[in-house]
Formats: sequence, C-alpha cells, structure tokens
Amino acid sequence: MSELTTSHPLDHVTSTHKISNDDAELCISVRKLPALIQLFAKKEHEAELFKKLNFQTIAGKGAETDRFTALPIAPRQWILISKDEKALDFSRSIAQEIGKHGYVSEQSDSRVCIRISGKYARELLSRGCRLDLHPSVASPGFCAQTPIAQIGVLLHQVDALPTYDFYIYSGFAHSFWHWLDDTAKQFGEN
Amino acid sequence: MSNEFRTSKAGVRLNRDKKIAFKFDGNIYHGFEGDTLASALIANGVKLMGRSFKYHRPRGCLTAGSEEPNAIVELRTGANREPNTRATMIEIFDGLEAHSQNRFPSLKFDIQSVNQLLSPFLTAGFYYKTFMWPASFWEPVYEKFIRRSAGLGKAATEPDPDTYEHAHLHCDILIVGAGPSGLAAAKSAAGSGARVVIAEEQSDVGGMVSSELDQIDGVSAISWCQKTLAELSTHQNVTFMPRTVVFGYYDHNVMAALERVTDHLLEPEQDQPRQRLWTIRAKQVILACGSQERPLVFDNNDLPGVMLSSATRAFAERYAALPGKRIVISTNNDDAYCTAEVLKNYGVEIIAIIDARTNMTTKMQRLEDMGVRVLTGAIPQKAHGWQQVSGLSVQSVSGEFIEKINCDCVAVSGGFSADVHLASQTGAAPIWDDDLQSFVPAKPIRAECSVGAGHGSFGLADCLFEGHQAGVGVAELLGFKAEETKPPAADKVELYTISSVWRCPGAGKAFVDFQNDVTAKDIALSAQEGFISVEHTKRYTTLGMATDQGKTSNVNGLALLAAARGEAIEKVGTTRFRPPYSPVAIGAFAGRERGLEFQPTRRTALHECGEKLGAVFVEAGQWLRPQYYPKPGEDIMAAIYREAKQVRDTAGICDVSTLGKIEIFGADAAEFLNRLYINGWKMLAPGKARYGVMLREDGYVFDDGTTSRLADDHFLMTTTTANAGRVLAHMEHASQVLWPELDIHFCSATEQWCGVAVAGPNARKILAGAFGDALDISNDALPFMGVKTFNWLGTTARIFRISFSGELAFEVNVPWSSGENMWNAIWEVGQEHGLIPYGTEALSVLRIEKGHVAGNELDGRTTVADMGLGKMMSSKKEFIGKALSQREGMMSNDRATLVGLKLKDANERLRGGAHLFESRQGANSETDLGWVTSVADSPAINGWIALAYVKGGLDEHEGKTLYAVNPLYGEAPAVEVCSPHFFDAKGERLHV
Amino acid sequence: MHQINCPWCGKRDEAEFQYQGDASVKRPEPDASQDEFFNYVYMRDNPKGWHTEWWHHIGGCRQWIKVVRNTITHEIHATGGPQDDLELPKADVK
Amino acid sequence: MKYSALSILREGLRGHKGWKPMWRDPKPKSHYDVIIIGGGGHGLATAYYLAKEHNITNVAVLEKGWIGGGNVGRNTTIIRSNYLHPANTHFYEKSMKLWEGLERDFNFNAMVSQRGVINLFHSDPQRDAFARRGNAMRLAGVDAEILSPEQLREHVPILDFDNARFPIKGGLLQKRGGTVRHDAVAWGYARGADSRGVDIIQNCEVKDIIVEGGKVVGVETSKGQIKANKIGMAVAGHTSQVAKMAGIKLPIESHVLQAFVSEGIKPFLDTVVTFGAGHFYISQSDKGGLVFGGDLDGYNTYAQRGNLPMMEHVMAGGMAIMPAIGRVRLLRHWGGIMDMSFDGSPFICKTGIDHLYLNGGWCYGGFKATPASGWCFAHTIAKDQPHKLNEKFTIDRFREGKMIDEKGVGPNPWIQ
Ligand SMILES: Cc1cc2nc3c(=O)[nH]c(=O)nc-3n(C[C@H](O)[C@H](O)[C@H](O)COP(=O)(O)OP(=O)(O)OC[C@H]3O[C@@H](n4cnc5c(N)ncnc54)[C@H](O)[C@@H]3O)c2cc1C
Ligand SMILES: NC(=O)c1ccc[n+]([C@@H]2O[C@H](COP(=O)([O-])OP(=O)(O)OC[C@H]3O[C@@H](n4cnc5c(N)ncnc54)[C@H](O)[C@@H]3O)[C@@H](O)[C@H]2O)c1
Ligand SMILES: Cc1cc2nc3c(=O)[nH]c(=O)nc-3n(C[C@H](O)[C@H](O)[C@H](O)COP(=O)(O)O)c2cc1C
Ligand SMILES: [Zn+2]
Repeated sequence: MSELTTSHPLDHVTSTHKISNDDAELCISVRKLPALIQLFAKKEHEAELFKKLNFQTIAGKGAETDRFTALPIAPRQWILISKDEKALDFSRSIAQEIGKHGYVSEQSDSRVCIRISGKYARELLSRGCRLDLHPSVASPGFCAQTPIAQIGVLLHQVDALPTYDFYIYSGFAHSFWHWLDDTAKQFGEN
Repeated sequence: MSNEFRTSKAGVRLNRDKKIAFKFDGNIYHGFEGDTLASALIANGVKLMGRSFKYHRPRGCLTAGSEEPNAIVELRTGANREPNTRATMIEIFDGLEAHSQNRFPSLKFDIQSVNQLLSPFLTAGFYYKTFMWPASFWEPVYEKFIRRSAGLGKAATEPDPDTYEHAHLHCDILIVGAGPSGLAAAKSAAGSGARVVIAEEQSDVGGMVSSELDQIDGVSAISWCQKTLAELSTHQNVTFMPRTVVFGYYDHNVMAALERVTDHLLEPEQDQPRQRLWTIRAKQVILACGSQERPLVFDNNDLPGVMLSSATRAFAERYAALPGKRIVISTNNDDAYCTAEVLKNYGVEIIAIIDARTNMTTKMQRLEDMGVRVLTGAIPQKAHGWQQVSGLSVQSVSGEFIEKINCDCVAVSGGFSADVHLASQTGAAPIWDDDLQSFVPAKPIRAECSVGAGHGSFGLADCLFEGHQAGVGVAELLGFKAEETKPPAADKVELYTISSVWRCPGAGKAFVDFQNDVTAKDIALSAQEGFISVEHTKRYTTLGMATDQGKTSNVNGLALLAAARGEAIEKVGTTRFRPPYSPVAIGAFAGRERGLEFQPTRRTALHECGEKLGAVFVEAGQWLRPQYYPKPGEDIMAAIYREAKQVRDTAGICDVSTLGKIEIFGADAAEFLNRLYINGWKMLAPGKARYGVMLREDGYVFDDGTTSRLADDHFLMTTTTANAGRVLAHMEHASQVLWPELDIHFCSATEQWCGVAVAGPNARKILAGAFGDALDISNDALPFMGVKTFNWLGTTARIFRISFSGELAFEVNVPWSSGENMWNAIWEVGQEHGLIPYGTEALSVLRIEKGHVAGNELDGRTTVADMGLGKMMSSKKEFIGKALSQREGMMSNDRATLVGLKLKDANERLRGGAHLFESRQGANSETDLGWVTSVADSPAINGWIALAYVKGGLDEHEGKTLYAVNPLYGEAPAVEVCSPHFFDAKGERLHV
Repeated sequence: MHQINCPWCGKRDEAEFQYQGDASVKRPEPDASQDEFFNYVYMRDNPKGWHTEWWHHIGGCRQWIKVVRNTITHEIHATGGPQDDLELPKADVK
Repeated sequence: MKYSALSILREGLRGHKGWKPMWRDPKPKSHYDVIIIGGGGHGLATAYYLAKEHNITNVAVLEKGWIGGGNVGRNTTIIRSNYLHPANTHFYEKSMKLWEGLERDFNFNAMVSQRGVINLFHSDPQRDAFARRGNAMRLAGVDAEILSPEQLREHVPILDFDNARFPIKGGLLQKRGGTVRHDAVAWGYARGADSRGVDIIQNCEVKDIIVEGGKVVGVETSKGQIKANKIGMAVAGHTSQVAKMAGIKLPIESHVLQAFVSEGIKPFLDTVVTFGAGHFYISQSDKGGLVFGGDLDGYNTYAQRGNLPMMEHVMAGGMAIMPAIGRVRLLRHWGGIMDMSFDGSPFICKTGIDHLYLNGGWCYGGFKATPASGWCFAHTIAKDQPHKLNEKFTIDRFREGKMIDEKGVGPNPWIQ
C-alpha cells in the first residue's frame, strides 16, 4: 500500500445536515480541519510566545491570525487550528518558531469540528449546553469548554449569525452527532 | 348526558368551535378544545371520578388545579399509560382515553370499599400494632395482603415510548405564575431590558382572577391579563412559558421547571419531545404563585359534589362547566361570595350561603340583597348522599343542628393558604399569620421575593401593586432601569376577613387528607399516642404524603394537631417542603439519556474494521471494543481459544486504541514521572519504554502501563483503558497542586492515535511487509522495549516493541485518520502469514498465561507486593503513596499474594470468584485462603488456568493442591498452585 | 445547583466539576513521617460552616480550583487557583 | 401497653380512647448510668439492648430534634448482608438475624419484608467480582445466589435486557435481603426502650462533652448539664461534630445522599434491584411509591438536600434499566447526611477517652445495621470492650493499614 487514504470519524454522516431549506435557519456541517495542535507556554514565557507567533488571547476569547485560530483552553494552553497548513508542517513549524518558550502536541486527529449556524442555533444548543450564549454575554470570538450530552466540547463562536464551531474528541464524534441529529429534528425536516 | 351542565355563557379557555370526543371508563363523552378532563366530565354531569387510597371511598373533583387530591385517573393506554394523572390538569384531545383507578371491578361498585366497614380498626398506625401473630403468617399472608393494596394507578410495564429532553435557560428575572401579580411584575420589568421569563403551570394566564367580577384598568380582569400577555410577547427580552411548572428551588438560584410540550395532544407532533425539563439560572426570582383554598373538615366532606368554592367558580368561568345546579355554599371568609355571584350569573341556584362568621359583611349584604339566603354563624355538620352529594346538614358554630338543605353541590371555603411551597423549599420556614389564618413566606434567604396571594396579599389591588413594585425593584437591583409606569389598578379594594373553624363538630368521618384517607380522628389519635412533632404526625398518619403532598390538607391538619396539643399553630409549624412542587415524570429527568444513549459511546478509528470482520463488541468503560471474532458456527469459548492459540502459532492483530495515552513535555518530565511511579525514570534513554506502576496516596496500586521516552523532555505515557481519566486528573493534581514548580506540560493524546498490537512469531514479517522500507524492525534496530518514530506515507507513526501477550509483539500508533489505512495495510500482508484479528478475551487469555495483572487483579486493595512486584519499588526516591504503603497491615506476611492455578481434573470447571481452601471440608470464612481473580481455558497450557490471590502465596503453597470452592455454582475443583508465569517464564519468545 | 466561579472559565454549573475534598490539608514533605501522611490522607475537620475544598474543573479548563464554601448554606465565599490562599469569612455563620 | 389482635379490637370498638403514648416525654434526670447521644435507629437500638440484654436501664437517649428525624427516617430501607469482607459479612448477618425476629422481640410491626435484593452485573469481570462476594457470603453462612440473565428475566421482567447501554449479564441475589418500614424501626425501639425504663428526651441537643482527667463524665445540653458514667455517641451525620466536643478528630466526612419516591402505583416491582454500574437502586414501598436512590452528590455538606445533577443522573440510571418508569412521576425527593468513613466501613469502638464510645461512619449502609449496631454497641458500652463482631471496627485500623474497603476506591469518601 503506497497511497494514503484517510478516514474521518464522521465519514458515515452526510457532510452537511440541512435542517431547513434556508441555511440561515439552521445548518449543521462537519468541517474537516487542516491541522490542530495543542500549544503550551512555559511559565513566564507567555509574552514571548505571543510575540513569536504574533497573537494574543485572554481567557474565554479566541484570536484569529492569518495563519490560525487560537483558542485559549487553560492557563498557558491553547488549541491552534491552522487555516491551511497541513498537520505535520504546522506542528513542526510552530514548534520551531516558539523554540524554548513552549511545547507543541500534534492533535490534528484528536478532534472533529462540527459547525452549527443559523437562527435556531442557540435554541438548539440550549437543549444541551449549560452556558449562556445570549448575545449580551457571548459574542463572536467567545470560546469555552463545557460538556454537552455528557461529552466534553470546545466551543467557539465564529460570527453573530450565530455560527459556532464545536471541537469534539474523535472517539465521541459519533455519539455527539447522534445527539445533535436527534435534537435538531424538532426544528424542521432535514 | 351531553353537556347538560354546560352554560352557554363564559368559558374563557374554551374553543367552542372545536368539539372533542373522549372516553372515560369506556364511555364516550364530548367536550370542547380547552376543556380539562375534569371540566368536560363535570359538563357531562359526571361527578364520580376516583376512589380513595385506604377506604376506597367514592370521590369527585375537589379543586380545579394541580393541587387535586381526588380526581386522579389513568390516562392513555398500553405503554403510554400514565397513572395518577390529575383530571384537572389534563387538557382533552380527540381520542383521549382515561380510566378511573384503585377500584375493582368498577368505579361505581368497588369491592374494597368494604374497608370502610373495618375502618374502626384501620386507624392511623394500625399496621404497626398488628399482623404479628402468628409469626409464620407474616410473609405468606399479611405481607402479601399489605403489598397488594399498594398504590392507586397502574403503571405501564413496557418502555415509555415518548421522548423527553433537557434544556437550559438563563435570565435576569424569573417570574413564577402568570396570575395578576406575576403579570403585573412582568409588565413593569419588561421595559427595563432585563431578560424576563414568566412560567405558568396552567395552559393560560389569569390565575384566580374572575372574569365576571374583577376589573383591572377598566377592563375585565381576564382581558387585562390576556392583553398584558399580548403586550409582553412584543418584547424580545420576555419569554412566556405556559404549561410550565417551576417545581424545584435549588442552590444558587437554580430553578427546575417542567414544560408539558405535547401532553395536550394525542401524540407528540413529529420530533417534539413529550416534556422538557428546564434548568433555569435566574439572577432574581419573583414568586407569584397565588394561594390555595382549604376545604372545611366536616363529616362526609369527601362526597363527590363537595368542591372548593374557588374551583366551582373556576370550572364555570374557564370552562363554562357547572358543578351543580342547586348549590349550597359554605364558607368562613368573603371569597365565596364572589363564587355565589358568578354562579348565580350563570343561572345556578344558590340555595344558601352558610357562613361561620357571625358579623354581617358588605359582601354578605350584597348577596342577601340579590335574594340569596345567608346564614351566619353556621357551619356544615354532615354531607348526605350516596356516591354524590344530595344534601347538607347545617349546624351552628357551637354544634346545634339547624337544618338539612337539599342540593347537588356544596361549595366549601375554609379560607386560603398562601402558596409558600417554592419560597419554603429554599429552607426559609414559613411564618403563621394569624389575621390571614395562613402561613406566609419568611424573609427571603435567596435572591427572591414573593408577591400577591403567595405573599399573603389576597386583595387584587394589593396583588397588582406588589407585582408592579417587585418588577421595578428587582430590575433596578440588577442594574436595569425600568420605565416609569403606573401600577395596574383594580376597580375596588377588598378586605379579607376569616374566622376559622378547623373541625366542624361531628362524630363521623371528616377527611383532612382526602387521598390518603386521613381523618380528623387519626390526627387526634396520633397526638394521643405521643406523636406530637408535626413530622411524627405526618409519618404516623400519612397526612400530606399523597400525590398532592397535602396542598389542600396540611394547614387543616396542623391546626387539628395544634388543637390536640393545646398549642398555637405557629408552635406546631409545617412539615418540610420538598421539591417537586407538582409531581414530575421520571422520564423527564432522564431526558435523552436513556437506552443506548444512557452514556455516550466511544468508538475507535478501527470500529468499522472490526465490524467488517464480524467482531462482537463489548463495553470497556464508555468504549466499545471487539471482544472476539466468531467464525460461523463458532461459540464464544471456541472463538477465544482459537484466537489465543493462533496468536502464539502465527500472529494476531488487536485494536488497542483505547489505552489511555498522555503526552508529557518539559524539562522536569522525568522527575515528575519519578514522583508518580514507584520505579525510576531518570535513566531511561530516549527511544526506550518502561513498565511502571503508580500508587494512590494511601499506598495501594492505582494503575500501571508502559511509558516511553521520545526525547529528553518528551514522554508518552500509557494507562489502562479504565483509568485513563483518573490518571490524568491525578497528574493534574500533582502538577497544579503539589509541585507547581516543575516544568511539565501534558495532555491527553488518546484520540489522536490509533493503535494496534501485532503479536506472534510472524509479527515482524508482517509489519516489515506492511511498512516496507520506511522501517527497520529487526531485533537489533528495535530491541525489546525499544521505541521508534517513523514517517509512514507522510504521517508520523510510532512503533513500540512491547508485549502483553508474551509473544514477539509490536504496538503501532498512527494518527486516527490513518488508522483504517494502517489496519488494511497490515491485514493485506498478514494474510500470507496466518494473521487473525483477536479481541479482548483472547488478549486476556494471553496475559493470564503470562501472569500479567489486569483489572481483576487490581481491585484497589492490592499492594505492589501482593502483585509480586515488591522489588520494583524504589527505596532511593520518594513517590506518591510510598509513606502509607509501609503501614503494618499492608506489609504483613499474611496478605494474599498473586499465584497461578492449574485445574487438575479437566472435567471440572474453574471460575473467577471461587475461594481457595486447603480442603473441601470445613470451608468457611475462617479457613478461607484467598480467591480466584481471572481464569482462562489456555491453549498454551492445555487446560484451565487462573490467577489468584492466596494467603502465604507461592512461598507456602507452590506445588500444593488447593480447592477452588464455589458454593454459588456448587463446585469445588482441585487446583495446583504454580507460578503465575505459566508460559515461557524466561521470556525467550519476547526477545527473538 | 452550585454555580462555581472558575477563575479561568467563569461561573459554571457544579455538574462540570469533580469534587476533590478538603483543601486545607497540605501534603507533607516527602521525608515526613508516616503519621504526618496519615493525617494528610485521613484526618478531617469536616466543619459545619466554611470549608476550603478542591473542585477539579474536568468539564472545562481542567484546573484544580480552590473554593471556600459553606457546608450548611452552600454559599460560596471565594474561589481561586491552587496556590491562592483564600481567607474564610470573618464572621462564621452558624 | 401490649399490642395484640385483642387490644386492637378492643380499642377499635371504644373509639381508640385507651391507646397510651408509645413513649413518655420525661424531664432529664441529673445523672444516668449511660447516656446515648442521638435518637436515631442506632441510638435507640443501643438503649433497647442495654436494657434488654445487659439490664442497664438507667439510660437516657438525648435527641436534638424528634426521634427518627435523622437518617433512620429518611433512608431507602434496604436490608441485606451481602458484604465481601468477613468483618462486615458476619456483622451484617447478625443484623439480618435480629431483623428476622424483631417484631416479636419488641412487639411492634416494622414490616420486615424479605423480598430479595439483586445486584445486577454487566460484564464477566463484574460477574467474577460478585461471585467472589457471593461465595464469601455463602462461606460465612449467608444465603446468596447467582442469577443467569434468563433467571433474572423471570425474576424481574420489568428490566430492559434488550436495549441497555450496559447489557445485563445477570445478578447476585440475596433472598433474605429486603426492606423494612424505616420509621417503625425507630418507634419500635423507642417504645421497647421506654417500657424498660429508658428516658427518651427529645429536643435536647448535646452542645459539649465534659471530660475530666481523661474520662468522660457528662454532657452540656440545651436542657442543661446531665452527668453519666458512660456516654455513647450515635449521631450518624454529625459524628465529626460531636466527637470534636471531646477533642476527637476522625477519618469521616459528612456528605448528602439523596433519596426519591414516586407517586404510589399498584404493585410493580416485588424485589430490590441495584444497578451499580448506573448508580441506581430501587424498591417499592408498601404504599406503592417507588423508592429509589443513587450516589452521593459528592461534596461535603450538612444540608439535607441535594442538587439537580445527581437527580438527573439517578433517574437516567433508572430509565436505563427500567424504561417503563418513564411516565411514573417523582413525588418527592430529599437528602440525608452521611457519616462517610474513609473506607466505607463503620466504627463501633472505644475512643481513647475513658467511658466514651463511638458508633459512626455508617455511610449509606447503616439502616440495615441498626439491630446489630445497637446490639454490639450496647455490649461494648456495658462491658467496656468490643464484642468479637465489632472488634475490627476501630478508628486505629487506618493507622495500622487494615482498612475494610468494600469498594476498593481508597480514601475518597465522596466516592466510597
Ligand atoms: C437517602 C438515604 C438512603 C439510605 N439508604 C439506606 C439503605 O437502603 N440501607 C441502609 O442500610 N442504610 C441506608 N442509609 C443509611 C442509614 O440511614 C444510616 O446509616 C443510619 O440510619 C444511621 O444511623 P442512625 O439511624 O442512628 O442515624 P440517625 O437517624 O441520623 O440518628 C442520629 C441522630 O443523632 C441526632 N443528633 C445529632 N447531633 C446531635 C446532638 N448534638 N445532640 C443530640 N442529638 C444529636 C440527630 O438529630 C439524629 O436523630 C441511607 C441513608 C440515607 C440518607
Ligand atoms: N378574596 C380572597 O379571599 C382571595 C384570596 C386569595 C386570592 N385571591 C385572588 O387571587 C388572585 C391572586 O393573584 P396572584 O397572581 O397572586 O395569584 P393567582 O392564584 O391568581 O395566580 C398564581 C398563578 O401561579 C401559577 N403557579 C403557581 N405555582 C406555580 C409554579 N410552581 N409554577 C408555575 N406556575 C405556578 C398558578 O397556576 C396561577 O396561575 C387575585 O385575584 C386575588 O384577589 C382572593
Ligand atoms: C421509604 C420511604 C418512603 C416514602 N414515601 C413517601 C410517600 O409516599 N409520600 C411522601 O410524601 N413522602 C414519602 N417519603 C418521604 C418523606 O416524606 C420525607 O421526605 C423523608 O422522610 C425525609 O424527611 P424530610 O423531607 O422531612 O426532610 C418516603 C420516605 C421514605 C424513606
Ligand atoms: Zn475552568
């Protein structure tokens, strides 16, 4: 076998799950990620690391650069999702760039990304998400980790439509999708 | 009998355009959309709706709301049957079927109503004094009898076919109740911009207002309510939730509510849940829950047709259903005059109003002026009738008979109790208000306030004012600025006066708690027998313990207890209020987490590969793993045997992705591992793996696994599947709490990698073929416990020369997305080399043959020495668990330690869980030597073998015969004690 | 349901956390006596009133959070990181 | 007054005028031979057996509220003796034997119902662990049976065998296990003790324990000082608090365990079922309510109430194995404060202070222990030394590394 064929935990589901004919109402889709890493800064090296990678975050708010989306997940820890660099290149080059200021764990395959957007997105999420996603509390950029349907997710609000990205551990992807699919039905036919 | 008791007027909740047919006890009736089952039955002239618990007395509706104790029925049929459903809360739908319950053979003729004849003996607590003789009768006779008389309705026995779901809500202000008080609060808070939620248990707004008599801001009160709701719905920040009962007040102002989404329909609309359980996090709560009317306690007060005054009015106003045509009203307060006026308007004949009070009030006067007979200083003595009321004897307050009045309905009012349920659930015990003759909420201890009738303000004007003020006040408290508005105004201000008579004199049965058949006498008796705490009274008499939780009965009961004790009611106090406010279906609490969704399922990247090969899967924590791969016609034992054998003969492949993997970085990573594991890590060279054991702080074994050094400051730890989460938490504790000074960083990498073990003599050949030039895995290049990272088709892959099976074996990890690809690559090459897939069972056989411990041997009570690994424990360094592992009892020589066992007679059967003895005779706890942990039918040893813990271990027993006594299965096979390393003890097969 | 203010994630439901016991006991130095370890692992004040305790935010940032909470009212006075010294409220409520 | 068929008949016919209080309401004396702190099941049983077995009748039971208001009055009423460790097996079996003769012993019907207790298992390793336990029971002379899935199906048809996330592979049955009417246990022991001369003093909170020269001499209470030769503590959830009054610190934490009851339904389940893997257990009360529970909420507390996450978890557990209960409604739920010891096993022992004795650490299993606990504690107090049945239930077992850990989860009381 000389050729790499890859598989994805959600291969068996249709890649887009339209709940209504109108995307603006509710749209659920699987986003294939080019690369995802977990980034650690050594103690007292956070500022250097920010400088090296040219981004900065505060708790609960993601940052965007041309190159990646950075989601803070714990003190001195981020998930970085590359915009187009592929797995190995991305983790290697970031590791090189940060040098002694931190560490990189290649995690591209550890999580799947499910995108939920549209007018009903908040209502749908209220069926499982314990967080307050009201616009007065959570605006684009908002990110948080929380369990939904007993499954830990990393949630990132992408825009004000609203659109959310959910990062879910691959082993749970199937179960999460199942819950989502079941719960979303009440908002219309797919 | 069609709608004979329906007036053509009123019926604010009815949609007269939509006629509905339904069945009660097999008979077909008609009602209108908007009717409740109770109102529709009443409109049809049906009064008898149920039987009581103990005496099986005939009962009809007492109330029109969720506090109903009597009219409870089985709704729907088959798997959908809902026992104990309050007829007053069921909105009828086409096709509805309901049955009365707790009666046999029929509601009208119930055999067990003979219990009434025994009632002199069936008083409170009679169970405790009887059924003791003869002793041999207890279980077969008495107990059976007692247990058969349990309960009211019959539950379904098939799985509940409906769906339930959970939902979460956050708001600034939660208003409970959409009567006038709650609506006034919502209206004034709405303009402030605060996020307001208003929840109402009923299907519609209005609460207790009368559409006939009250006016608010110049319109009828009910239209004001409807108008206000319409206004509120234009506010984005206001949510109205009808059919939603807020049932629990939990810590930190988290409220639980149940929304009956589709209960008013025959079947849920497509994909809608039947009910939704809301968790509401409210910054402030306004409780506008209203009040409940109390019945009067007089003889036969439970006859169908005796109904709360406010309920008779509600049936008429909301549903145009008239509980009778000739009514006597008996009251001790003014509210019943409102009932009289309303019913009179609908053409009901008010035969008399009898009032316990002696002074004439303006309301009395008004009714008298309207030609209604009013008797003051009078109370009921006894209701007459068979299965429904036909008359009422009246007496003076002091007990002299006055007269008997014929009627078909008695509307009673013993006064109102503020609904303090939710407020009291917070733990603030309610306070007795002697003027109101009601408990009222105590000073709030949470971010809440009560308004309106629930606060003890029984006049409409006060309700509106309080609601308005609370809306403004609470919004401002939260930093919102409410718009300046005038409070809504009632057309008149009314005073509430009451004169309680707790027990109208009589010698018969006067019910306090209707459903549980607790009478005034029972309460007196329990006090006489020394049950003077109100909580004792409750438990001895069962007062307030039925499905209505004493909403209509508790205050009467307390008052009677107070009288028996010769004390004031405030001294007696209430019993404790507990959620739920109204009973809630268990399914709603479970939500979607039922059946296969009880817990999420984790799948590995190779799940489909396993499926394709016919794997039978088994739960391993939340994971699913292939347990074995049966060939056609092969049973489980045969499959396991074949798989285990073939691994040793040729080769096998096994999905090991579920092992916990933790990636560790940092300058202090080796030091960190040194402190976690009992053995040393500093000298481990990069490119090498080592087996490690961790202890809990109490010195017992916690977990084990191999950890590899990938670089000086980079390790990959593996944990057992079961403990992956716990080990990660343990490490987080160590790094964040114990040793924050260490430079270590780690995260789970379990799902990043897909892992397989390829084991057996042909393993190297197969992997060499599969990975080709990418990899040199000769014994020199990759010796036992060696680790290599390599590039495979553009991805990073890792190969570990480790072995659980004792064979030449490798574990290969590739990123999840390449997992199937890897499996296929190995599978393809493996076909020529006898490769088979093997599951967790064969894996277990192989590891038992090698004496490797696993979950069964690590039960949280095992020391390292018990496992035979005492020598691994380093004495040169400190690590978690070291200090306490040295305690006397954990070092002692008489502990059971790990041994191997071989079954001596192949015809016998050896099982896990058997206990070990030196002799088959005299086996008991004292002579017990140990127990069998894991067993296997071993192809390598050719017989049954086992791992076991035995006192004295190998030192004392090696070569001896013991007996694996298993009384559960009636077996006691002889076994020979041997080293747990059954197979290839020197490990030669590993090093080829 | 407790709403616990995680210093990193903000206010979260109790359901996101794993309780981990008394945070007022400190692990002894590694070379301390068995008795000191015994006290650390087993002996508890188990106070009725304010209690400093660990809540591990496993459903969120996975940090160990120190919480000062009242064991009668469930009121939370303060939360902080593992190295923070949290004071108990002055007037102990009874 | 003796309860008999005749007395009931007589009283029934004369309007129940003759029933006497079940126990007196005496004023405390200034001195007793023995004071028992705590009028729960264990305290009352101890007083009963002190009087009955040891003829020590100058005894007071001091209860801060109303007797039976603690855990004995709020537990899920399961009795069984299906323990693994011999120390526990023998002790709980003694209890079971006492239950079996209890009603005639104290002439009060506590409705001991030996309807069987079944522990479900879902995998082969779990089956082996239960077999180990079941065999330990049998070897200690206790009844135990292992049920195959087919036998279980017959026994409890209401279980979901076909659609369960953790398929049911069988169960360990103790037929002699079952339920007892909880309140009646407190009342029966109280009545029995009272009739033998024991003073039961309610609304009497112990506020301090007076120790002089290493020996206990009395207590300060809300009703004043009361002296005694010997004092036994049996205060369950408040063990740490009361022990602290004597300067004793213990390996105990107080946690809330919730319990639930549904509306009464017609007979539905005629045995006790425990679904350990889903943290759920259930039986049906004689009134028809399904009585069920699960695990601790899992945080230290003295509040007798719990929170939503555990409620949802427990009921999800119920729906997982018995999906027919979906439409049955929850009527009420409450909590009780557990004295969680660090190995899940109790203390019945001396304390290091002369004549002060400890009974505690019962976790969520102390109801079934009530008779044996009272019996052993009475023995320990009367003889100033433990009976063989309770000699292992010491405080020192932790220091010695001789924990009696039934679950094997180690020193984490919130998961014990
Ligand atoms: C929800 C729940 C379910 C349970 N289920 C079971 C079960 O199914 N099976 C089982 O075997 N066990 C069960 N248990 C455990 C069992 O109820 C207890 O272990 C047992 O009741 C404790 O002993 P007790 O009866 O003496 O305690 P309690 O009844 O709590 O008695 C202690 C008494 O001490 C009093 N007290 C406290 N402090 C003082 C003071 N300072 N002065 C005076 N008096 C004081 C208290 O007011 C209380 O009345 C359960 C417990 C709960 C809460
Ligand atoms: N004159 C009298 O004797 C007298 C006495 C008492 C009340 N009243 C009248 O009753 C009215 C009181 O107004 P109010 O608004 O305070 O009370 P209300 O009884 O009119 O309304 C309360 C509402 O709250 C709802 N509710 C209660 N508990 C709930 C819960 N847990 N979840 C969801 N909904 C719940 C009820 O279904 C009801 O609709 C006034 O009209 C007043 O005059 C009169
Ligand atoms: C076995 C058992 C059965 C119960 N059955 C009922 C019942 O049928 N109705 C009821 O209202 N409460 C029932 N309860 C709960 C009690 O009302 C009460 O909530 C519990 O004893 C705790 O007391 P508390 O709520 O006063 O704190 C039952 C309790 C137990 C232990
Ligand atoms: Zn957090």
